[in-house]
Amino acid sequence: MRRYLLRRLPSALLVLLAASFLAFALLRLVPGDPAAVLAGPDASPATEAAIRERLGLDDPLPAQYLRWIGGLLTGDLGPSYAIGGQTADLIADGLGATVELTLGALLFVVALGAAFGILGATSRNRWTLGTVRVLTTGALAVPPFVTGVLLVLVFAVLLGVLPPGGRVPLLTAPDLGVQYLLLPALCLALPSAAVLGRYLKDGIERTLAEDHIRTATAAGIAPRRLLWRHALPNALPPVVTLLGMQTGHLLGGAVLVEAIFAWPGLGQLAEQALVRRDYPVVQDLLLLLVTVFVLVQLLTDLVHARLDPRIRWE
Amino acid sequence: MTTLAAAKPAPARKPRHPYRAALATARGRTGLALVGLVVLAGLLAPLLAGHGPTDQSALALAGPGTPGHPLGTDDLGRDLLARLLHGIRADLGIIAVAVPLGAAVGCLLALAAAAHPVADTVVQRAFDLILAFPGLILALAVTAVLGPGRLPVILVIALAEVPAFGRLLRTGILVQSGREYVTAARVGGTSGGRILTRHILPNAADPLVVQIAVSLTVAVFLEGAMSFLGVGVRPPEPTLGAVLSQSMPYLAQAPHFAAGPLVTVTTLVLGLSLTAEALNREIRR
Amino acid sequence: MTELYSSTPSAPTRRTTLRAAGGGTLLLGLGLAGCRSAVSEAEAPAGKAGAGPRRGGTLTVAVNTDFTPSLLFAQSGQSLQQRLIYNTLTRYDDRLRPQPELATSWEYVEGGRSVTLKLRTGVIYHDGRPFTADDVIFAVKNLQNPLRAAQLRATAAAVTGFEKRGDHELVLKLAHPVNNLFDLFEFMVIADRHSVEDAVSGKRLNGTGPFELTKWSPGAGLSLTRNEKYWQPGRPYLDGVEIRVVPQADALLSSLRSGQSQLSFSVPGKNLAVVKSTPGLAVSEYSTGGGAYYLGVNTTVAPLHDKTVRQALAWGIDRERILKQVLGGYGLASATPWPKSSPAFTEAGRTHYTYDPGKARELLRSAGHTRLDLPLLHVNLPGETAVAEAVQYDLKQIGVQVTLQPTDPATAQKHLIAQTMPGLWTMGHGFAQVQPSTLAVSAYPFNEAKNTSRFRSAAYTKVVRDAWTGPATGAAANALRQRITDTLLDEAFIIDLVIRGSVQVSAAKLRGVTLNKFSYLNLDDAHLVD
Amino acid sequence: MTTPLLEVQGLDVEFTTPGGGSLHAVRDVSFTLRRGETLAVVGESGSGKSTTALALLRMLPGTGRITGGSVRLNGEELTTAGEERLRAVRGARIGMVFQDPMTALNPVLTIGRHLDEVLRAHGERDGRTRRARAVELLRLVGIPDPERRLGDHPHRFSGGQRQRVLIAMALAGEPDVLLADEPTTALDATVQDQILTLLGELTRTTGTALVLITHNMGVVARACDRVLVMYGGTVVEDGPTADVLTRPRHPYTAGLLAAVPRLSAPSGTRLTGIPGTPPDLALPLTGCAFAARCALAEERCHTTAPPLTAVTDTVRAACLPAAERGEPLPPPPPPAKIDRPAPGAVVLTAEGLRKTYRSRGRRSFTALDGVSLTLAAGETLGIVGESGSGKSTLARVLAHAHPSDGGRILLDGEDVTRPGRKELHAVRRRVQMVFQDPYASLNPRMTVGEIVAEPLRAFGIGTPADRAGRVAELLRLVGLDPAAADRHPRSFSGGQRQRVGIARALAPGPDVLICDEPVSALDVSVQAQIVGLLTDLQRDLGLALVFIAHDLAVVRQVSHRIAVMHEGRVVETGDADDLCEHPRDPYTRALLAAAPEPVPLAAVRVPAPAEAVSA
Repeated sequence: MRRYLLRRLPSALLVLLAASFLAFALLRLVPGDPAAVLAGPDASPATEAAIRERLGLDDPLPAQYLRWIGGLLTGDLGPSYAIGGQTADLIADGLGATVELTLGALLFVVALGAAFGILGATSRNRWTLGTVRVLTTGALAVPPFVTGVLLVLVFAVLLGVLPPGGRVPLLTAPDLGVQYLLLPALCLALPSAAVLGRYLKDGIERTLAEDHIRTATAAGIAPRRLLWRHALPNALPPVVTLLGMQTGHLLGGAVLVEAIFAWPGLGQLAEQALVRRDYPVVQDLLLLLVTVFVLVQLLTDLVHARLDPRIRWE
Repeated sequence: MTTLAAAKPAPARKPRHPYRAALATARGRTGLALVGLVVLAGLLAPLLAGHGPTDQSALALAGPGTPGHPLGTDDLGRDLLARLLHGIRADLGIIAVAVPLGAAVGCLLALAAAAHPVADTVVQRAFDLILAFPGLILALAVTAVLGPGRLPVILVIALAEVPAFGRLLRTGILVQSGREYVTAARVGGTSGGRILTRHILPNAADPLVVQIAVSLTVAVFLEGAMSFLGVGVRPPEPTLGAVLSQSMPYLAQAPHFAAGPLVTVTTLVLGLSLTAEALNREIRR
Repeated sequence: MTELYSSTPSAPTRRTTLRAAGGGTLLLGLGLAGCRSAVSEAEAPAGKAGAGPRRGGTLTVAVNTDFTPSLLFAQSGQSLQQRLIYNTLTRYDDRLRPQPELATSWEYVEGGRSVTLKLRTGVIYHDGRPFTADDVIFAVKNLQNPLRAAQLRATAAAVTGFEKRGDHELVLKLAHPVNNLFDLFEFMVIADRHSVEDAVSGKRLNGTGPFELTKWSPGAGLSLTRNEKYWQPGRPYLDGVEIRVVPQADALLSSLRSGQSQLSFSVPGKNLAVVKSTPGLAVSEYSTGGGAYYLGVNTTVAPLHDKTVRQALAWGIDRERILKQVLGGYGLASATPWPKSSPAFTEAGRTHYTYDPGKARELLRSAGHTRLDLPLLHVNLPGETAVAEAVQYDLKQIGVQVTLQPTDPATAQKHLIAQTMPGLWTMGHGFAQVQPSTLAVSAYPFNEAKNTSRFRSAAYTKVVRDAWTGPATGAAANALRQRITDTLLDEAFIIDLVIRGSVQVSAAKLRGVTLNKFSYLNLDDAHLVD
Repeated sequence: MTTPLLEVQGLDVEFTTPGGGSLHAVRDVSFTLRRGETLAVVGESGSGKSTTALALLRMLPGTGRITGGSVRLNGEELTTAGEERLRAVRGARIGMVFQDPMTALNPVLTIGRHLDEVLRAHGERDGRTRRARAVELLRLVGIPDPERRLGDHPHRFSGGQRQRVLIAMALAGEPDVLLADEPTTALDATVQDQILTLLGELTRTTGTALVLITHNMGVVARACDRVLVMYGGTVVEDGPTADVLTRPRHPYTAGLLAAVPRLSAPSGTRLTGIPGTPPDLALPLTGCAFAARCALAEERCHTTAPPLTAVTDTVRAACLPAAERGEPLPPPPPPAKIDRPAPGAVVLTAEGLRKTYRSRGRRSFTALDGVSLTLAAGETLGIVGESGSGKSTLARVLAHAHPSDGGRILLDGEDVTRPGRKELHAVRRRVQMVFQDPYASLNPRMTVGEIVAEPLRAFGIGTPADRAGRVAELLRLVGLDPAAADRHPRSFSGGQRQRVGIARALAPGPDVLICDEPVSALDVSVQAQIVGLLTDLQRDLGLALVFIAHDLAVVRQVSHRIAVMHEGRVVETGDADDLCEHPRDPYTRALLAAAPEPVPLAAVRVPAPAEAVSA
């Protein structure tokens, strides 16, 4: 296991370094800079120059990049330019919310994905197959901002059963927190669940056609057991890798869903920071999201190796 | 020179190309029909639509079936049927360029990876980076840099497709180059380049065809999201995503506003996924 | 060679499908059967029967952008909380006459070159420190600092000397008489001079206002609780105020309709029709208006340097249609920037330019153009885009082809400041709802010295300076204001289109809510009845 | 006569082809099986033997369904039994073992879990008893140290051991009948021998009846009491092994026996194949399926379907002339000598060739450990050895498909071990290769014409215009209709594809042809045709041939000299007949002993003691 990690670490670090370069360069390319935003609509050029000086925007770019990376390594992320407060606090607040949303969404992805996959692959009755097809196509076709608004319209406004937006942290009040989490998590999860479902369905169908299932059937093992004990363990490892990739999409997709449900997560913060050209916040956020993605990749590869003995022993 | 009795080749009619056979199945045909319907609507937009997509009028939020406006009008009094058809045309224009562009770049990188081991690690890390970068935030930044219009949308969609095709082709090449007919070709004196183009690529291309159908679905999805965040195509030009996001505030009072694009996107995605499934089943046989 | 065998076992019995679906329903069930329902929790408890206004209850206000601490002393997108945490020296009534707040009385001396203020006694900050004249001196000096980017810095800079007479009386010496001093007093919040840096970074905001800030969570909103030691006895009635950030228009609307929030000023015009049809929600409009949409013209771009072309554009736009279709009918179609509450408002000025495409085409032809191609920059938010599209369509009818350039707010603002706008642009501007002279002195598009349209004219500069330094009332003032209006209409380098309605959507059972001229929320007398 | 354990009456099975038509895979098959009896079902691919076995357990793949006849197990009808009842029969009453052990076990489950699953499926509630039973089963099938091996996963076992585990699984439910579908085809001869011995002991000790499905006559002779010969979906001959194998009644059985290479036959004799190809089961059939290929066919054979009638008290045959004739068919004519030219000068020499593969783990695997051999023009050098002996690697190294790590290769005395680019091209033109798997060695996306023309284009032989003519000539040379040039490999049988492979190899006019197991993947009758083709080509074109295979009998037929390889080294080389009659090296002796002769057990000499050989 450690040898495996050591082999994968250099490539992960390479991706992180490249990501930091891309984030830094991208922001410098974007026209408009924090000083203009901070200066407000009616400030004079003098104000704007004073702010540029305070934020150190006139230093040479490499110096700014090294200062940023230096700050990262020593843990001092420095103040945010436009939004106010320390970058570290801003991200800490947002992180809790986004982790909660992503995990909630992952739960839905696994539950719905499994249901779509298993029913899609094994059900014989036409109605079940029909509904699974409609749901998966719908989940893929209807963009999250439409499902979001529809869900709010039905559950919050018409039925008044669930809150339309906002968040109560799960840790402080779990029973309330869940009710806030339900709709955004479902909305974020639907497209990924459809993709996972289709992938799992393919995996199960391909495994059921393999010889060892024929051997097990000939030995008189019941079809249900065949599916859960024999076919699924084979179909699972590649699905775990896909789940890792989906986590990346969930993090990226949060921008949309958080806007619809006023969920104060990192996606919301990212959009605000980008609009206000708050360089440190955006850069740290992008790097954080990439780091999480890379870690999740490593994790899912490990789990994949764990689940498939052939790989583990190599 | 005695030759054994000439073995009569098994009577086999000329076999059709596997893709044509796949698309002839019931699933394939329905899929193609649905996609064809939407594409046709897009192509014939100028003929079918009575009004220009950007002609405004005083008649705001008229319901479906009002004379002259079969699907009704939007908040600025523009004919929804015209905006829908021209929206399809705009969307098709974008994804018809973006997905092949992404595929081409992805495949080129995969070929580079196949050529040289060092290039292989670099390309793989590049794919990881593109996948790791949160899509929508990248979209916001790219549009901010390039300004509004089709180009950033095309670039973002293409970029999102690069790793999908790149990885698929890279694994495809690895698998095929291990096959016996490649060794046979090498022993038969065929040059490396020709082995790649005539032997490995045609066989490694199958999964890519399926991926095209899946990628088109993702492209429609991404264009909608970008329009919703206000970084899509330059207004007042309509796209499915733009019309959909404009219809959101009126969902409660004028649902017909959102119905048009929603039905079209669903039909397109259903058609594409059916075609992808038909092709997939054929390739796996 | 054996044929390939693939067995497809019959469907799993009901039990497995149930087990797979069970996971999903469990999640849903937990949510619904939770002991407390998040929906009922959020609604403010119904008030108990009682004759007069009743104490208690927490009010939730929904806003569409977050509070920006670094712009605490400037007019930023969201400044509702200013008058909750802090107080101002004076408050305008409906006819722009200043009423006492922290300043109890005031008197002009030496022909308007200095003013004596009497300050209220017994006022203490949230941290217990008493309010004195030093705080007022700091407040004025603070607005002079460019880093605060205060729009009324020009007026604050006019104050050159301070003379403290004890803790509760102060004389301000002015470089030259200004008639919009009380705009400054309406705008200037009295912050705590010891903790300014903490306030600007959003860590601690210490003021004398009716509510104390307990928590600011960026992106989510502000939590405030009642200031028990408020200088107005028995006020405020409410226990606390929650300001919740809901950026997306539909989400904000849903929070109002579901009762999760009870007050909002950021409901877009086109959604108001839905609000009307929802029982328990009341819609009311402030005559001060919420700033105006205008079509800016860059006078250095040919052929826009020609006044007639600019006037043709002014005739070519259907302001009523924009009002009805974009703002849902809430607001005022007007060629002049003045809202109804402004002393400079005249019906003649408002209807100077009406929708007359024929006249517009004729003017264009007289200026020697039949077809023009011009870029138009606008912010890529839904409301702004709709205005731009409407303007584009109208101008197309008179032969002016316009290509839209949607840009994000930060870039638009940079062009506004750096005077690098393309030929045309549509944006919003404020500062017309107070003293007319303030508009020409502080609002960027109208600034006589440096405006985005790069318009300069000695006459306009002179009339603006006179209006600023002359007395605020009387025939001379009215004449000066009319000359400013005439110049704006004639030169048409800023073509006003429609003044946004300042619309308040509130729960029916909420009473006593008012906004000041800079849309600071005043909840001193706010209370809930059932 | 006690009621038979298993009674199959007039079984018919049909599949629907993708085109909508129906394929009649099994036609009117009837046989009985008594308790403890071992019955062989022999036939070539497409004869319906596997489909029959799968039909018994109602496990037909895809669109297969039983359209007629009955299958009674101890009097209970299976064709109409419900899913519940069937599950009780599978594993508990009828056990099954499949062909390829590499894919027949679930890679993610341990061996212990496999056995536990089967035992649990048949009502063994208590975990500990299941574990004990599992250990006992593993010991029964000869897996060393079963206690520890329960926790291992399938990929930790060799092919032979996996087959033993599969047999243990099949016997776990103590079935009355064990169906074994080509259990040893994928295994080496020595391992095959052990498995057959194991099956024999198990049927004796547990009294389970065994149905052994195979296409190898040697396996039938060695392990079964009775034999059922199938062709074109129906039974053509049925009787005791001793009678049928020595005195075949049906012309197909005789032809099949003649086509099987005998280890005892001297080298340089021609194998008599069966002309023509098996019938297309999708077309309606009138008369005897074999009539088209039968030398003794009479007019009526084409019209009336011959019933399976008793020819002697124990043997039945489905052939009208045979039924009337009464006595068995005349023995086949002695195999004809091939007039092979004497080998010329030495063309190819290998000295001390070495090749090691480094897997990702630290252990590296030595495939060739100092191999030396010589090859003369017009000579055929046979190379025989089990899987893992390095014979395929040797072929690839000699053909310069893979580089060698050490040693030298001389072509006409000139060192070509590590040629530069241009030299390699020239060497390649003179040394060509024929591959084992006809399906994998032809590019599915190219037409046959393009495949054969590929080397012509690569070596720039002839102008593009006359290439088509060359291709047609090459196709005719290997016995294929030139019209096949514009069709894809997909629409050809295994034998025809191998002919395309040979045509491709001959395109550049090589001097040396290295054939890596050219016939192992083919049916016996087709095998004979290809081997005959190769020897004719050698004679006509003066080729030097390297013939690699794991079946000693075929190698002996074809080769002048034979080299035996074991674990990367040549353990013995010598004249073909001399090596087979008087093997010096113990490994060669073990190989010879393990090769099953298609002569019934009674008539064969006592097999030499089998040395301990790698499992």
